[in-house]
Amino acid sequence: MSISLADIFLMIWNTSGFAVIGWQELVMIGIACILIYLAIVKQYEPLLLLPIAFGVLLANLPLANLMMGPPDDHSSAGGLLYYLYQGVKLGIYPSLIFLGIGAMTDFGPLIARPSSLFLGAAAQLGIYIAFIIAIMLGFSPPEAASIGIIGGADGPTAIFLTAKLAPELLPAIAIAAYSYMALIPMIQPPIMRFLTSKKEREIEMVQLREVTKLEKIVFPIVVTIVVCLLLPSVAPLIGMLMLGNLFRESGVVERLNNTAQNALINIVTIFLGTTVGATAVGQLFLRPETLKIIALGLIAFIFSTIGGLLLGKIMCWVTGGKVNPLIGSAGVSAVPMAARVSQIEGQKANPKNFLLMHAMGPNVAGVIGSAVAAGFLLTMFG
Amino acid sequence: MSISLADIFLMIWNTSGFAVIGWQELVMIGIACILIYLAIVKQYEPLLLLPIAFGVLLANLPLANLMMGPPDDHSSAGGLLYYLYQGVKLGIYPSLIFLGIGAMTDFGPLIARPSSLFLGAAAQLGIYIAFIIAIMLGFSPPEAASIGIIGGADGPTAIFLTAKLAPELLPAIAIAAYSYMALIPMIQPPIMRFLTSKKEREIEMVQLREVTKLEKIVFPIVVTIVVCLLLPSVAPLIGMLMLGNLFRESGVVERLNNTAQNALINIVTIFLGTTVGATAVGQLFLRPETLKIIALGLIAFIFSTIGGLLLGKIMCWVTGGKVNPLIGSAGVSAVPMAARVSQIEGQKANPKNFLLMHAMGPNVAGVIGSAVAAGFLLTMFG
Amino acid sequence: MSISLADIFLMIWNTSGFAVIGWQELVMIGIACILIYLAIVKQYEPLLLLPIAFGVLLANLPLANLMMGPPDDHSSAGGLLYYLYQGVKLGIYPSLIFLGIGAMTDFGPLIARPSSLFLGAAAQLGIYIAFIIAIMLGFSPPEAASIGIIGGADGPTAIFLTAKLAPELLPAIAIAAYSYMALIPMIQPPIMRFLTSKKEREIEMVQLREVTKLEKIVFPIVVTIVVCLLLPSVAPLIGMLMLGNLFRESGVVERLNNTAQNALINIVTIFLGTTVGATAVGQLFLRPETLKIIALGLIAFIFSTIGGLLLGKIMCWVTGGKVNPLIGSAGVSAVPMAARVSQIEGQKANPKNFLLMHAMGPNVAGVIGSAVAAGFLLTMFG
Amino acid sequence: MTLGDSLIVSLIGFSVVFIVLIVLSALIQFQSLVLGYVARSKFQGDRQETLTAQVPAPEEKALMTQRTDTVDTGWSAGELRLIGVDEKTAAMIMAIVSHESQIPLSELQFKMIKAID
Amino acid sequence: MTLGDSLIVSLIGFSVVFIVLIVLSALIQFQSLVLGYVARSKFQGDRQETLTAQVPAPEEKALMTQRTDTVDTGWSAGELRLIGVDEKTAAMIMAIVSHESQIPLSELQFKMIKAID
Amino acid sequence: MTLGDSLIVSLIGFSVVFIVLIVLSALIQFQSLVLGYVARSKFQGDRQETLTAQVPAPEEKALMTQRTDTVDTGWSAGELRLIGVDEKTAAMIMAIVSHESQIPLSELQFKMIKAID
Ligand code: NA
Ligand code: NA
Ligand code: NA
Repeated sequence: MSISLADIFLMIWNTSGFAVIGWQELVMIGIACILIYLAIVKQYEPLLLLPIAFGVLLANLPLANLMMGPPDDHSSAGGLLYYLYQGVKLGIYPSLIFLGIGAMTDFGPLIARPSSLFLGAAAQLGIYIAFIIAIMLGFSPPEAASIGIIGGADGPTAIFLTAKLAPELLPAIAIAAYSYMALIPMIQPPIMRFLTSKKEREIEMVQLREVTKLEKIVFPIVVTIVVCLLLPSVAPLIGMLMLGNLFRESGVVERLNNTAQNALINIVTIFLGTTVGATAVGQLFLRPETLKIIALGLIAFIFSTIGGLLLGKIMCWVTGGKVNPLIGSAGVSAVPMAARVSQIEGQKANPKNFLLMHAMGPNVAGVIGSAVAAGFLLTMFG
Repeated sequence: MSISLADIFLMIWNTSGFAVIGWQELVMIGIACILIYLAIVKQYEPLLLLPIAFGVLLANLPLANLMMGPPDDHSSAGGLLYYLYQGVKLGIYPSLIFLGIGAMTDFGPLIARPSSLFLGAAAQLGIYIAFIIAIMLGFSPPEAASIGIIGGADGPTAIFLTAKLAPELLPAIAIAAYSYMALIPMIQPPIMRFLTSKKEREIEMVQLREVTKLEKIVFPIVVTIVVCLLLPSVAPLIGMLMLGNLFRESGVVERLNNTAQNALINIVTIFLGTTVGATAVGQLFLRPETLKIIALGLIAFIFSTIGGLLLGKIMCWVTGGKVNPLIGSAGVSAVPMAARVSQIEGQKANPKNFLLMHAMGPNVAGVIGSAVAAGFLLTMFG
Repeated sequence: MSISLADIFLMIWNTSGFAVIGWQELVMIGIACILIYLAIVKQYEPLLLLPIAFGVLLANLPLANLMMGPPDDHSSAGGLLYYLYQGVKLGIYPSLIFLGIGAMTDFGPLIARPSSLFLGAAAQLGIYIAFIIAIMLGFSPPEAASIGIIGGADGPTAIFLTAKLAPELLPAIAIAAYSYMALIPMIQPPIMRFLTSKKEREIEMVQLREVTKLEKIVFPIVVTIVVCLLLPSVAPLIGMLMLGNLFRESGVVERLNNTAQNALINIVTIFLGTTVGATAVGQLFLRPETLKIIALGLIAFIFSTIGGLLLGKIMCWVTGGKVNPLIGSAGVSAVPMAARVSQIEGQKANPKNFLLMHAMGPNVAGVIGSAVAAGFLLTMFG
Repeated sequence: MTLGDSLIVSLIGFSVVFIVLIVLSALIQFQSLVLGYVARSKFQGDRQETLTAQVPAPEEKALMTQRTDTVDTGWSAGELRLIGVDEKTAAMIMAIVSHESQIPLSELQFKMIKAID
Repeated sequence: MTLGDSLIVSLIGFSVVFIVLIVLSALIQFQSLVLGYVARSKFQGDRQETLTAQVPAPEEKALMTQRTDTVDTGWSAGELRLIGVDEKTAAMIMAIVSHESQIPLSELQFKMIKAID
Repeated sequence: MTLGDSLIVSLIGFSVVFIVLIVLSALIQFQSLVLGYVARSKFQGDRQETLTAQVPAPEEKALMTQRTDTVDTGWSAGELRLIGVDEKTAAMIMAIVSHESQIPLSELQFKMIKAID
């Protein structure tokens, strides 16, 4: 084998990314930098948006091939992110994140006022509105379902469903979902003020009743049995969410509870975020469809907020003014951001108004609600 | 594609678990709830019994298919627990749990009195008694070996062996092993009182000698070399147990020691417990064999206790009354529950009697003992 | 099936390691014990050398087959370490370790004085010197490249490259790399004193300028884009190093930062160390090649040190004596050992001399430098 | 898929969510009713019994302490025990601090919450 | 497999466990004999030597502190150093608390163990 | 591969390392120049703005504390704030202690560094 200087320089040039970089990659690198800016400076859900953004960056550096599978004969290894991505593709990571979320979540406010669940159901409205419009815009049913789930305002659920129904839309949907979740404090307040009267917003709610430890322990078991029997396809999400919650409430497995909500969820978040971002290669991402998805995502968030508020108004009317409709918008999930928005808006109308605890009920109900919606869509189009 | 309302309702009903749930699933869900009750309220080894119980629950929700593998052409993903179960099937999880246990275990009392190892050997008697009876009852040799290992009173070892020899018996054996380990304070005392005289139980033992740091560091290396050379099939268990112990005793890798006994073992425990439980599908579990296994497990525990106590009595007699035979029953493993039972029984007979440290020697020796027994059985029937 | 006592004893003997142990295994067990001694008592990079040493021990216990793959029909499971080794083989572990290292590393001193990067480049000299000599000694180009990378003084990089180019040399190269890194305080000082005058060593350097948080945040993004575009094959290493650093510097993902530099890196270190060691089976390791590799590794370290020092002298001369050439040797990487050696040697010459912060720049630059060198070699011979 | 089909699917899908969550809501109310009576007396009795049967005094105490801690840290409905500060304000402050610092509430320890204005 | 076969297998299996553990026991006793003499002087000397050779004073101190901590936390045979309280009671209490709280002993810090009765 | 080839490969390889790191060095210097002016005013302003827009007062304070902590713990170039002790000695001691104890500097808290000699 004889090597000349020219050969080597040529080889280096040929293997450099500069030789083959196209406008799509450049645009995507720019988008990655914007997302990093939003994650760090604007603090838009940084725990996921930062890894996602870095994944976008890595996936669009030409020739790095981090997402490329091994050759068919497995004679050499595939790319790093290809292997880490298997946990997304097989639906493992979202379930493990739900395990950690379950361990972090207190369902006490929901148990204290079970009618919160109605609000958590109503605030899934945007899922279906976005689904219908997406169908009208020509998306296939599985694609439309994945786009609709953005309105669930729940990241792991959206990733779980999209990875199964329309993996080619994964980056757009994940980025839209986490961005809009971060934008909840900007998206919801105008709608809340438009749909409710000052009088409604001023309503102070009675303090929630005490919830016993036993109720909290029985809750995850009952939810698992009932929901997974009614809708088996949602078992990986609801089952893990409730297992995590049982770790938390049982009080006898503090080690597991602690690991589920720290080391395990953090490791999985790093892998999930980076590889979901890495599915955003330029040719696939820079299509008109992506803009449509982003627009549809916003519509979904808006209609979910509207759905929750409208049922909140109905419940206010039915209970003779005991329910502040502002807690309805918290039903979109986006825990705990949406509940805090309810708190802030309530306090603006009435400085003595403290809705946070009351909004946490619909807020965590919204997590169950969007998982159920995802289960239905998976059953239909999976 | 045309969809009518009736079609959709039919589809939902067909995909609901209620449509196909049978009596076996209902019984299993009931068993899962009982196990959860035992884990939380009675605190029966909750770190493993709670995940196992929840796994039983999840596996018996019809149509959720959490343990189903992917189709042969891998066109869609398998169930969540199917993937997590691979670590059990391939024998990885029990070894990693042993790594963590090694990092948590102080072999000092064993090094201070090496004769503890005799008691740790004698207290494996129940393994072989149960094996013989299982053969008589018509179990195949690999099945009988797996049933016998319940008498080792060591969960990871039992799971390791059963996953290789008789995976269809895994849930029954795992549940029996952990339940009886939790029941040690009820199973052992009557036998201890029956087999020993009050005088024997009153014996106070001389304080253990000092063990140097160097002895503790050399110990895991010597054990690894000798045991794995004598019985190579036990290397995954003893090797990892001793690596963890070397992390602990070396004092130079505190980071690894800490992670082995926290994040790593906890993550693996969650995966192992849930998926071992999830192997308990109704049709396989609700057979007469399961009742036989549970009965044989109790016999195994009883005879292991007897084995340890009898050798304890012999050592008491040989040493002219220097050894309290109560420490023999601690040789079954079930660390540190069995050692505490020795302590409590000793103190009942003689309030000035403190056997805990003396019982820890046989107690940790029992872990090595059951691993060696498992290695032998694997060599014979693997 | 009929079994006689003799049959069983024969079976036991046949399955015992003593029956088949050869001189190679005995020698390897001895080497493992020496490495354990060096790790614990001499504290030679114990975090990796201890797991490596124990892996050597486990892999040379005959018949334990911990590194054996499953049979082709997957009818039974492979060895424990075989599965854990896949993370090395596929290049996953070194990248994840770089993620943790990135989260632990402060590139501030490098940003404050970017010329440090020249020293981090010069101190890769040994890689190429060792490569040339290895070619002369008859090693194949991929083998020579893997041997050369020892001179990068960076463990994960050496393992990453060798696992891809010459996996059969992995244990020798990994052990050499980590041993020489631990021996830096013995290898470097004589060279440093030989190549520099007392006057040079006495030079005090001006304090580094302040580095803003913004510069630190932009740094990992710029490095990722530029380096991975220039040399795509280095993306798995540099990409993860910089992602970890971005976790650290962004300040908005403290959870991920913490997990990357604790639980995740520790778990991966345990798996990587043990399995890299386990590739050292006697027949492969006990060849003259291994001695050659160890000798070449020392040569590589020496010439890398020389390369850094010589450029340090040039920079001293160019800047009119503002740069103390002793910080050049820190460019080999071996963070932070090499920087401390610069500090100690500087203080010996001039008790008021504090070079540590100044040496940290070249030190972390050396990590980037060896990753770039590895990327080049992978492009050439991968 | 036609617009009509998508409307039908959506209607059914939205109904499914409501049905499942209404069923859940009913079950929780039922559960609370049943457990409400049994809970405090029976459950705690059971537990203490198990403990006394199994373990000597010192450990029981350690156990109790541990358990109380767990109970106190959640900010759920009725478990907030606040001293010297308005309950609602404290709850809000704690939730916000927890969210912003990315530390679950169960891991935060508030020694004192003092009004500034 | 016949009953006779199973008896033979069991006998052999039980013997294997005894043989392996007896061999281990003998080796540990042998190891303790050998190391007993060398240990304290040689090992510690070696270690200190390495340290002084490699590192300046301040770090040595940090190292020593760290190492002592590790040594003190285990509750093995002779390393328990108890002040003002019966050794055996303390050991028992610590082990029990450790087990019940699921915290390894090395991570528990006992500031004071006081008899109540 | 001949000796000549290996020499060429090495020359190119070494050049590649230099080229990449020199490019990096230039970019960092350029970045520092650009950011140097913008940084302090613009960046911090931006951030504070976002905060005030989004959140009420108490949380902002918690945030600030957290952020300051992060900034203070690194021992990078100019962020060391030392009181009552020689800067360079302190830096060295901290780095050494951090290395030896295997605790990243950001997790170590030095309450006081006192000279012994
Ligand atoms: Na939702
Ligand atoms: Na045992
Ligand atoms: Na280097």
